[in-house]
Amino acid sequence: MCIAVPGEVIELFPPEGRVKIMGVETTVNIQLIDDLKAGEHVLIHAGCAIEKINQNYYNDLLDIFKSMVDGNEKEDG
Amino acid sequence: MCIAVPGEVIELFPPEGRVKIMGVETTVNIQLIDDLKAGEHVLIHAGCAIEKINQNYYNDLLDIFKSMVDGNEKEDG
Amino acid sequence: MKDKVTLRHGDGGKHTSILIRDIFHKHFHNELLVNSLDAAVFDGHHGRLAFTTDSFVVKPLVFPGGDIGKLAVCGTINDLVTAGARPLYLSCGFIMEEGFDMKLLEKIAVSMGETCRKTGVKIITGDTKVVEKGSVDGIFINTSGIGVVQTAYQPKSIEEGDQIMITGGIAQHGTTIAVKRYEIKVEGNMKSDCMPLNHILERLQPYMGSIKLMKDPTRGGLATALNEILEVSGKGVLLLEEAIPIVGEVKSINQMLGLDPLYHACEGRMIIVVDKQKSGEVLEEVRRCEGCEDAAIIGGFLPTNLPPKVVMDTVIGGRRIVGPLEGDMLPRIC
Amino acid sequence: MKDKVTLRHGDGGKHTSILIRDIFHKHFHNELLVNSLDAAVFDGHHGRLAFTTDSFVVKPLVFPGGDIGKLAVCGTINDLVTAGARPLYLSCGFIMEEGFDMKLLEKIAVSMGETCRKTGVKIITGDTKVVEKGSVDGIFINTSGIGVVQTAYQPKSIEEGDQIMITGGIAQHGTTIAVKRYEIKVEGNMKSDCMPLNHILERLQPYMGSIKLMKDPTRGGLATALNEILEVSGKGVLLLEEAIPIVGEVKSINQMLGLDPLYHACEGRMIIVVDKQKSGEVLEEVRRCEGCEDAAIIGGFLPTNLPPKVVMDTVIGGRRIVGPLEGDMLPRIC
Amino acid sequence: MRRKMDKDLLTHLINEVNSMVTEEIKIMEVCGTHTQMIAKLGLRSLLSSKIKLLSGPGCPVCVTEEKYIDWAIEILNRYHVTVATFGDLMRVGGGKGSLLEEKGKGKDVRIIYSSLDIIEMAEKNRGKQVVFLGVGFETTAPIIALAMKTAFERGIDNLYFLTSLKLMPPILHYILKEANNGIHGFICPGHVATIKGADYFKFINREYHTPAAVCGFEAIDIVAGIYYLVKQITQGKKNAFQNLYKRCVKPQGNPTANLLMEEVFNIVDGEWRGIGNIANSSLGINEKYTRFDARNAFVVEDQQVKIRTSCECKDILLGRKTPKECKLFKKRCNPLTPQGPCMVSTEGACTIAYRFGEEV
Amino acid sequence: MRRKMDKDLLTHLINEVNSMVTEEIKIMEVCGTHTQMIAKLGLRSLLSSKIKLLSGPGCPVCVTEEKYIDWAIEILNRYHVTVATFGDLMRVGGGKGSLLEEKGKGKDVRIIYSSLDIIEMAEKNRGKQVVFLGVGFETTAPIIALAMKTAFERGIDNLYFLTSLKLMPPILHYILKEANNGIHGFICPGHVATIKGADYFKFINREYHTPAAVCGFEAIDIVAGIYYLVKQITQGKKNAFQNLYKRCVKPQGNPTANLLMEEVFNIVDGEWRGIGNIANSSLGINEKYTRFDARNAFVVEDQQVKIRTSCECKDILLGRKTPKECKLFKKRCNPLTPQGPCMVSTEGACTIAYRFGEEV
Ligand code: SF4
Ligand code: SF4
Ligand SMILES: [Mg+2]
Ligand SMILES: [Mg+2]
Ligand SMILES: [Mg+2]
Ligand SMILES: [Mg+2]
Ligand SMILES: [Mg+2]
Ligand SMILES: [Mg+2]
Ligand SMILES: [Mg+2]
Ligand SMILES: [Mg+2]
Ligand SMILES: [Mg+2]
Ligand SMILES: [Mg+2]
Repeated sequence: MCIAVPGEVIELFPPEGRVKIMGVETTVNIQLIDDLKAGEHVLIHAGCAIEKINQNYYNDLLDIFKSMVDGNEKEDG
Repeated sequence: MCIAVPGEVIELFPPEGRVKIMGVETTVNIQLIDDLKAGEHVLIHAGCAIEKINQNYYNDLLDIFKSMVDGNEKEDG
Repeated sequence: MKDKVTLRHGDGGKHTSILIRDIFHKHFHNELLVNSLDAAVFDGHHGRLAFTTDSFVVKPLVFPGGDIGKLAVCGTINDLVTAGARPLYLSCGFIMEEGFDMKLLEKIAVSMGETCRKTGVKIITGDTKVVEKGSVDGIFINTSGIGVVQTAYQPKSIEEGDQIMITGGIAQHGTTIAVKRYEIKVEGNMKSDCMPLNHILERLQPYMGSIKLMKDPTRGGLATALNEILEVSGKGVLLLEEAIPIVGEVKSINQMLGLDPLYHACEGRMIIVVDKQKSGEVLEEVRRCEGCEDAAIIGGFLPTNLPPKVVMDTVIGGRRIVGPLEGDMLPRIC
Repeated sequence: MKDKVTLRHGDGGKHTSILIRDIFHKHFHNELLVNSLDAAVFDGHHGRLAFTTDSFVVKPLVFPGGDIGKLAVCGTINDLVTAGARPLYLSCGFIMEEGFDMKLLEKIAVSMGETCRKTGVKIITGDTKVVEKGSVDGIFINTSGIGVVQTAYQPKSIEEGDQIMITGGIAQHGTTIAVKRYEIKVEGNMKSDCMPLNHILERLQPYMGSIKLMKDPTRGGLATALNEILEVSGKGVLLLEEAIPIVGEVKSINQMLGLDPLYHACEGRMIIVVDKQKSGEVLEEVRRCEGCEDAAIIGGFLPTNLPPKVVMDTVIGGRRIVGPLEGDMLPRIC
Repeated sequence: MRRKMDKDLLTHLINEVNSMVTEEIKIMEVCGTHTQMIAKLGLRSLLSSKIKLLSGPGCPVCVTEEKYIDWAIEILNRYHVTVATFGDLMRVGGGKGSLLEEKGKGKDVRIIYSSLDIIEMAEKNRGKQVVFLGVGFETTAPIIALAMKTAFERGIDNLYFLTSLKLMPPILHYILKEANNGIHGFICPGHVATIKGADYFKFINREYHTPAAVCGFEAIDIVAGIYYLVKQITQGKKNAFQNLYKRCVKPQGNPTANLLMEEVFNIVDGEWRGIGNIANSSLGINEKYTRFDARNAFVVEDQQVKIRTSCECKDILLGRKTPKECKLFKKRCNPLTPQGPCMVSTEGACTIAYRFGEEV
Repeated sequence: MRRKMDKDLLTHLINEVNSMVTEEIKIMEVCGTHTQMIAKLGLRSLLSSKIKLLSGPGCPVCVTEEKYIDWAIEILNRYHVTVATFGDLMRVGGGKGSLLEEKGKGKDVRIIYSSLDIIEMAEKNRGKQVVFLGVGFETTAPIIALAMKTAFERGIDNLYFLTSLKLMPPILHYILKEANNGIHGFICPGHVATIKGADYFKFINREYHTPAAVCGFEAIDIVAGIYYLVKQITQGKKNAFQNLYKRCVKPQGNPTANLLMEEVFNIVDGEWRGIGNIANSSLGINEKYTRFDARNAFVVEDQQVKIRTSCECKDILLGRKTPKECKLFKKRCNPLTPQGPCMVSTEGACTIAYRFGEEV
């Protein structure tokens, strides 16, 4: 229901910032994110960064699977 | 400076009247003409009849010429 | 079919296919069209081919004597005819405003189809675009046409004494449109002369050797067309005002509006330049064509020693220049 | 020349002549055009001819990778090419809004002229209409085209196993236009793929016997074009998502806008259906053409016993239907 | 049949004229419609080269001051209005361009044929202000007066008139007062006379001892006028005057029309393009109708327009020169790039000379 | 390289899933973007036919009430406004037609991509009122809140918001409360969770004892979610919950975004198309920002819209049926002639089922 794309922050000029999304650059609002730094990745929805993306992109997911396959997964949170 | 065309009055419905101008019919204002009757001819300028036309169309003109050629023309009016 | 054309009808997807099938293929039906993909393919011809294009932007879309569809087919047919070509195939490109009335579109398509059937011409390839409301005023139609140049015809060098013929009364189309456009409230037997001219070509087959040039006096009217011929021929033209066929209503309305019929578009008339010797026969032949009963010889070409201008001997025997259209024709009261 | 196009430039009189001479004849110059009157006349051909038309209404008029003029010439050239025809002659009909920028018109004419010279195609007949302010949004161009069908080519019946090739990355044109139209503020190496394809045809000459069908996926994009091919062939199509060439930027922007690249217009790409045996050679040949380095075989035809649909094997190995465009492509955030 | 008779008569009269004239005779036709008819008929080509037909200041569009067009354009630019005009005015340039150009920029400019149509237009578009550009001479003025009176009576409150209505006698006095005007006779405008009466022009012969004739607009009317004038001139009858358009023109004109004009208008000074200010040569709007006056209703800046200097329109309008005597004629000045008002209007003397030629 | 690894992993996971499942398992993905991704990937064709993926009420366009569209159309018809909207809403019909049709009639409807663009639009068009149609779920709401706050701070007075912002938990409660909902597991919307936090969805397992996972939108995210859920379901772990989208989703979500929403909005009842009124399922505009509320600023009649009855959207949105189970699907109901909201939006479950097929 909410298309969002990941982008890398190139430059900050609050309340906006420049992000790179798979080869294209665009300007997004960054007011919803605290302490954003260039080089970090953000999730962008409707022209607005809505959250930072953890740099260890798939690791959490893969870890979970590893643990599941190992049979010792646990409920989250 | 003032294009005007002659037309024959077909029908009257004051303040307008229907006129026939060389095969086409149109409606014109007739408020500038007193005592207009169907069958009479009028001079039409900018959608308005501005004067009746004397039925003896060319006669006055031809008369004048006849008199001129005869050498006995006189100043008008 | 919906009652209005929508943007979807022009998106190249399903709606477009439906529109093409239900309106265009229905009324323009022929094998080449129905089987065409990106282009239509037809058998080539030995001889010379003629190719022409025109876009039609007339307002109003429907007028006494025709509509934009009939005009679009006739216009291109007539341009081919003036090149001495038998019209064979047309392309047809529609550009419509979203919200355009589907019934009116069909009416237009019907009159295109009718004109095609009447003339044996086929629309074999087409294109449909629908643009946003406000991006176009209603509908514009482009037709392009291909014809086979009749072997006996090629434009010839014009010589002194060659006669100029017009195939019917002038200025009917332009006057009809002006009346509608400026909402002049006149009534009378006024209608556009819009008409396909290919039957004339067929009839003139035996005289092709004597016909020097043909031209349809559309935009800019007779005066502009003759000036264009002048540019090609380099020879002066002498017109006879009294000989120019024009119906009373057309004369009358132009007088009222302060417009000059010589500059009004004809859409079913052709200027034929013909060798003087054959001009009588050709005139007789032309007059036998439907709609050409008023055809007349209206002038001829002057010797090269005279200045290359279009001049006219007026009704009172005076002579004056008839230049090309310069500036628009606007109704005047002064 | 004045700096704006005025109604007078379309009245068929002197202004029209000046415009034609100073812009169109100047940039499209060739003997046939300059000598044409109502129609252009050219030598016919023995073989089969292809005829096509398209109107171009693209907004914006100038976009990264081209402009409406280049598009108008390429579009018609490409439709001829897909019919296996060597494009020879174009007609060109302009409809302009009064007040249209004369410099922009010249820029458009320049790119039409350049594309013509590059491809050896000639614009031999034209038409210019100027309509009142508000009657058209800027400029629309219609081009119609005639080409000679290459003797070795004719569409063939498509059989199971026939391969589907695309001559380059998809969706570049449509995506570029969407970015401009919706004023999406992105920067990147995005440009339209707008390009004439006649050089491909020349190179493929030796393989014409193995080429079953050609089609340019313009409006409606690859998906719609394949569905049209499906309708003609009656045979199911299997696409391989991973094989479809698409540049990262195009992918990225479409993800952002919630649009599907399979439905975006290409204006310099061609789908080629080719016999499996020769598909490798043909691919190599195509890839040697300028601008076709990314050409790829993206799928093939399925046996007749399978339902006649376009299906796609997805990147994860799933299979799904790829239908034609239904409804417009609008940027989404949900 | 009528035509045949006419043509014989015409030929006869023209031959008579040519045989009468021995020295150069200058005849001015004041009305642009006469000018146009003369050109359309190719009359000059039939007349002896000793007869010079001069075109006077009788094209209302030619003499409409630049400022007037600028006012109209300013109103269009500053207010949300429809401007309605006769087609004649569309092409005429002021200092700021023409109405045709404004229409080209998307402004709401509409061409109408009858001044009474504006009543309908105003009534149908109550939400918008309609400004009617009323230009013309005495022929058109009563029709504009009628429109204004009708609007008044119907209580229409969204209609305004920007008028530039000119009167004939003052400009003729101006021409005739000039010592060396060299004009031997006048063809008076038949349609002005239809309204104002033939007597309206008698000052020409009475005060200035120059023959004059009121003429209609058909070939026979004009040729008869020339015949009459040449005859009087060659016979030295300087006080001759004749109404040759009696089928329409009464000695006192149309009384209803004149009363109407008096009710709506008063006589004021007027600015003539290329000529300047002439006292009592124009019609202003009376107090009773002042609320219809666009110049009161809309505030526009009054800017000075530089008048082109190389154009000889003034001399042409005043009968001192013919278009061909202007150095710019058919060169830099043509209908595509008009350098003066006489080349702008289709009724301008220079346009007519350009379009119809004179000798071939 | 990444892709190769992914594909191997995917294939492995899918095989595992298919080997685990013995009885029919129904998994609902709530988010339309998940629905779309599943269809685009052709995932169903790879999964055992025993796994039913159901599409929940997570297409904001599908659940936007007819009345809302009618309000927008009424405002367009009665006032001189620009309506700005995400492209999503253009095709959706109310009782009076769609915005696309209104645009087709010449109304000023503009598509924007970012809700923040409307600030610029309002500032650039001070003379016109701009009405922004703000629809969406918790992901979009803070961005609309941010736009409203910015407009407030900048004192923009020509911008209004017509909002239809919906909340996830109430509709999920509605579905889960139904005794025979038959849904075995939930794929929770990753982007709603990004804002609201993973914990926002824990009521699913805690209150309803149904396994749930917060998932991202790539193939691996979705397949992982299905793998996780099927594993829990087959192992009878009814209280299982997992955040599989940790790279974006924190337990408590984005605090800045949540504070902003609290400042601008309050929780009110909401109308869901095809479903009806659900308590506390929608966001209303707070008093401080009430002057931006288009429903206050513009007076429109509130008309009742007849809801079509033969469409089975309600059952589809609530997970009771799949599109193919509707009698109208692919027959009378298709994207050219949609019979229900699920076929109108490109994100509607029926549209997606129609476009992408499921098995071939
Ligand atoms: S020709 Fe042109 S410049 Fe000369 S007087 Fe006439 S309008 Fe003026
Ligand atoms: S297929 Fe159409 S009618 Fe059936 S549920 Fe879906 S939207 Fe409603
Ligand atoms: Mg094509
Ligand atoms: Mg043509
Ligand atoms: Mg033509
Ligand atoms: Mg096409
Ligand atoms: Mg329009
Ligand atoms: Mg022609
Ligand atoms: Mg085509
Ligand atoms: Mg094409
Ligand atoms: Mg043309
Ligand atoms: Mg426009």
